[in-house]
Amino acid sequence: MAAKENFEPKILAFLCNWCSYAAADLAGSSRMQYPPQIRVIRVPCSGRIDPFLLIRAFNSGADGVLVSGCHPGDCHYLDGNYYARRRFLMLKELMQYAGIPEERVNFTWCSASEGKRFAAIVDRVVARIKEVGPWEGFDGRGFARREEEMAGGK
Amino acid sequence: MENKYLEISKKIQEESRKLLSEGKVERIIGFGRGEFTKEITPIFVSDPDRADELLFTPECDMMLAKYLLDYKGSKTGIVAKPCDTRAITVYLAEELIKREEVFIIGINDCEGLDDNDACEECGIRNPVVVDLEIGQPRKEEIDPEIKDELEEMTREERFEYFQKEFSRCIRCYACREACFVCTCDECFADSNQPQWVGASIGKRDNFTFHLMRAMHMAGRCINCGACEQACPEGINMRALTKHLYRVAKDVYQFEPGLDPEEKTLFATYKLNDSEQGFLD
Amino acid sequence: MAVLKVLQKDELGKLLETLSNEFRIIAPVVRKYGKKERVEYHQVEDFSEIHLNRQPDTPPKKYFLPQNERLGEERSGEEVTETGDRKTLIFGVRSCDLSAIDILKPVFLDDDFTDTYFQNRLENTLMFGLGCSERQENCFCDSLGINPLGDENVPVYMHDDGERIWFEVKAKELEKFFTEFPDGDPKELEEKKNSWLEEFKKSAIEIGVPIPLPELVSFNAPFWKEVAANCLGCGVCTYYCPTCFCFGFFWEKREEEIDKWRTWDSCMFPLFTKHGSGHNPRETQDQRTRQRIMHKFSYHPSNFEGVPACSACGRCISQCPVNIDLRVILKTAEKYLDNQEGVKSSG
Amino acid sequence: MGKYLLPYRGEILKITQETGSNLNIKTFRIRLKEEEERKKFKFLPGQFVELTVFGVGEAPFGFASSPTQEDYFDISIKETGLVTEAIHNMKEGGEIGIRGPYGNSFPYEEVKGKNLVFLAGGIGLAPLRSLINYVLDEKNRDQYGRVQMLLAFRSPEDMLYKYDFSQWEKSPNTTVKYTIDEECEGWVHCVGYPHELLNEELDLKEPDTVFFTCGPPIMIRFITDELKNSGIDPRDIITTLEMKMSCGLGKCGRCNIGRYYVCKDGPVFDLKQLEKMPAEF
Repeated sequence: MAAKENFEPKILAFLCNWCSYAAADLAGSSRMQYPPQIRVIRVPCSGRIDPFLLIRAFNSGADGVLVSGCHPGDCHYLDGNYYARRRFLMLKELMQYAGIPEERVNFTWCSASEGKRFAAIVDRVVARIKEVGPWEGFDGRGFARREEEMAGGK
Repeated sequence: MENKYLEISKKIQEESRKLLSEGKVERIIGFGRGEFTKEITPIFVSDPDRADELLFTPECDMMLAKYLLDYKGSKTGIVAKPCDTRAITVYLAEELIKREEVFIIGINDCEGLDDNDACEECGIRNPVVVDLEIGQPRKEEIDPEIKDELEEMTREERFEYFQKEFSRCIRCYACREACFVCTCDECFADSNQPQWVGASIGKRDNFTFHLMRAMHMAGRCINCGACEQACPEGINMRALTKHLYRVAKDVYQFEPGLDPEEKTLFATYKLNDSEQGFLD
Repeated sequence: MAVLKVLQKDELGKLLETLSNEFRIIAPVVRKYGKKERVEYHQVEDFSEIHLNRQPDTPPKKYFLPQNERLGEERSGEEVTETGDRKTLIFGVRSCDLSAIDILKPVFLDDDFTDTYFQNRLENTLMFGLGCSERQENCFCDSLGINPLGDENVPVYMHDDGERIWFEVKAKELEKFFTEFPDGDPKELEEKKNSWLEEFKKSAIEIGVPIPLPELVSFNAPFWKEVAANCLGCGVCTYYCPTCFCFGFFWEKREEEIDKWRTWDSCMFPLFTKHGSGHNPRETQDQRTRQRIMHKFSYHPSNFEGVPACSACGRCISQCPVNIDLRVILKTAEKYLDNQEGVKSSG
Repeated sequence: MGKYLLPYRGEILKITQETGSNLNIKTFRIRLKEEEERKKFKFLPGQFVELTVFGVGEAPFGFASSPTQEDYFDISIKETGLVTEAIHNMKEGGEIGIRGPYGNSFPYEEVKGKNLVFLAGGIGLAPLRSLINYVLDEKNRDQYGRVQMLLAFRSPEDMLYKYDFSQWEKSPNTTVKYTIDEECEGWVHCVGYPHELLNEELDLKEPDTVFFTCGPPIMIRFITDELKNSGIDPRDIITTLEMKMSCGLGKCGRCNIGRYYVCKDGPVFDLKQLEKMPAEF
């Protein structure tokens, strides 16, 4: 396993446009330090997140994912995060049962004014993923592929 | 064939001949036997004289409910095990079929199929929704535990177990085609814009396919075992879906296919739904 | 003339030991997965594992046309040809699987586009045939004129009579492996063969349908909807078939390079023929099921001197999740074609 | 050519944006990179090539230029799916994989001395242009009789190869007519579907005439019926079919119509052949 300390995790963060993305902006504009390893994708609502996007993230080089939406009750579209909550819980249960470290899959709620909380969350997520190290891929061999395992001799 | 199943088969044949000759249904989907193989195979009977080909035995492990989707717009009869009726209930809850277009010949007091392990974990022994009952309903309720065979394994051991298990998959998609839940026009596995899962049978693509397939089963799979019966490679298809079944039951007190009026798991929410595992 | 040798069952290990110096040995072995017990071809080191009692569940096709095969780095234009240290010997291949490989040869080795990958594997692979002393689960090779107890173009053909194994060694260069074993009495083997063939005749079924099926009459026949009504549209029959050769491509990133791969594909999947515009010449499942049967019994024979693309091994029947039976489809076609005037059925 | 299933390397010399409408069609001028392969690369009108966008995928496209242009060829591509979108995003000088040429060709030899009629619909003009420019080339023009063309487009913005039109019209013994689906302001040529305008706009009575048509399947069906009804021998009605293809050389099993593989026994067929084939395209 790569040395865990100097490993730079790549984390894909889906932030809901109305709350968490604004919180990220606030954190940035008020100069709060938070680790730069997250790559932010703005989405209209946490309800927009198809669980497959998160599974596919693990095939595209991410070491972990974070989805952050408005607190239940504050959703701009009223119940987007309520629907999302069930999906996230089931997805997390599924991936954890399938053997993927639960630290890699993170969900939270963060409203537009909670810049500090957002920075703290990102710190925690980066620390959690550094803890489990780089994601070796569902085939357990990173992204290099060995031929004979794939070819007919299997 | 023990006399119990002989009687059931006879009753099915009588009722079907009546239904067909009275024109109540245009066809009846049921089980018959192969001419050469003598194996059970789904048959479609619309001529009353062929009603005698219909039968029911503990080998009838195909889920016939899925064929209903091919006959929308006309009245179809179906020989339904209790799990078939649960499948029909999921279809009704998701408005995929109209109740008045289906005439359900339900088998009462199902004792489970011969070599389908899923039956030992099934508590639904009488049809959930039915038009015509065959045999006497089983009185006492049973609620067998849905076993977790991988309970003692650590996370790493489970990961390795699934990698090994799914590496044998040849992506023939028999599991998808046999499963009544899989009704999408274009499956995610066939999409190339975006390409959700690679086309190879390497460990990465196979694991991704099975993970995504299981995620689509959340709150809809009734643990009937049709995927395992169809899989030619003998892969443990139900490990992931059973876990989601247990989670849906414990966390949301939800079991699919029991009440056509009840919305399915992801189609609704409660204000106080659990947030276990979320970062607070 | 073939040299006839006979070995006791326990001498098999010795023979394979000497063979394994020159060949990578692949043979049918038993594997247990969940509640399924299967016989499959695998590379074998411990020869006691070899299980010749029944037809393997999967055909040896994957050693000639693997399900996933790396063609080469897409920019380099260099074809990848596997060069193992030793040639491959597939031990105990029955006549249906042997004739299946013969059906694939003209497809991939025609002169205008020779398939270098298939050719390379064919040249580096040797097969020892094995006769069927009794009919297997759902097979009917004798109804298509395939000899269950012999095959001309295979270097060694074996027969297992329960206690001993007879070897008809036709290839001169392989005789050296058999020198230490006693010769067999050809007449004795002939008697055994005749008694086996008698058994076959008893359970033979009669495939009277004309091959090739008359194209337009069969294509427009009404029975396809009926025989394909319960077909689920999965790919099991085509992936287990020893003569199905349809393929597609996919691209796989590996660090900086991108490899072009070939993979099995199936006419049973809608995407097989779906155009980029969305138009699909085979929209419904009965059209796709018709294509599988018409290709094997009408189109392929019309293009390849009347040889059907089917070796009647019965795997599509045994593995089908809803137990669709190819023999029932052929019988239905025969019944329909019989009462179509102008169609002479050879039955 | 090409190493059986692996492409040769080629480069895009020029990209011309053909249409202004939402039907995005561009023409790519492509040539093989290596010198000696370029010389060996001989194609015929009506054939096709498998183009690979490295890292994305591969798809078949018909030649849109005449073999008389020596060391390059034109391919017109409509943006519809994964590969075509990737090609449309490429720049001049971009690298592209080439496999081919594959398929049979238009019977350019057999129709020598005959009158030719071209009926094109939208991007169906691309494969026909390969034959048109071959026939109208000075070296070959005198070997063919009268040439008539009826080119149908959805709207003026959907027209292709506008830069060829003046040269085609000026060719000897050649008449070119254009039509669009609906009347629109500033349009002087015909209006309506080609199969409706056929009899009035073109002279069908001349004996010894061969008809080439290509376009959306529905248009081909209407035109071939119309021509047959006005007594044209099916052998003289020739079209080129479009099927999903992967290998392009008659092995992968995907593009068959009955016993024929469209990639190897086609894509060019005459109506007599098509009528004997199962209705599966």
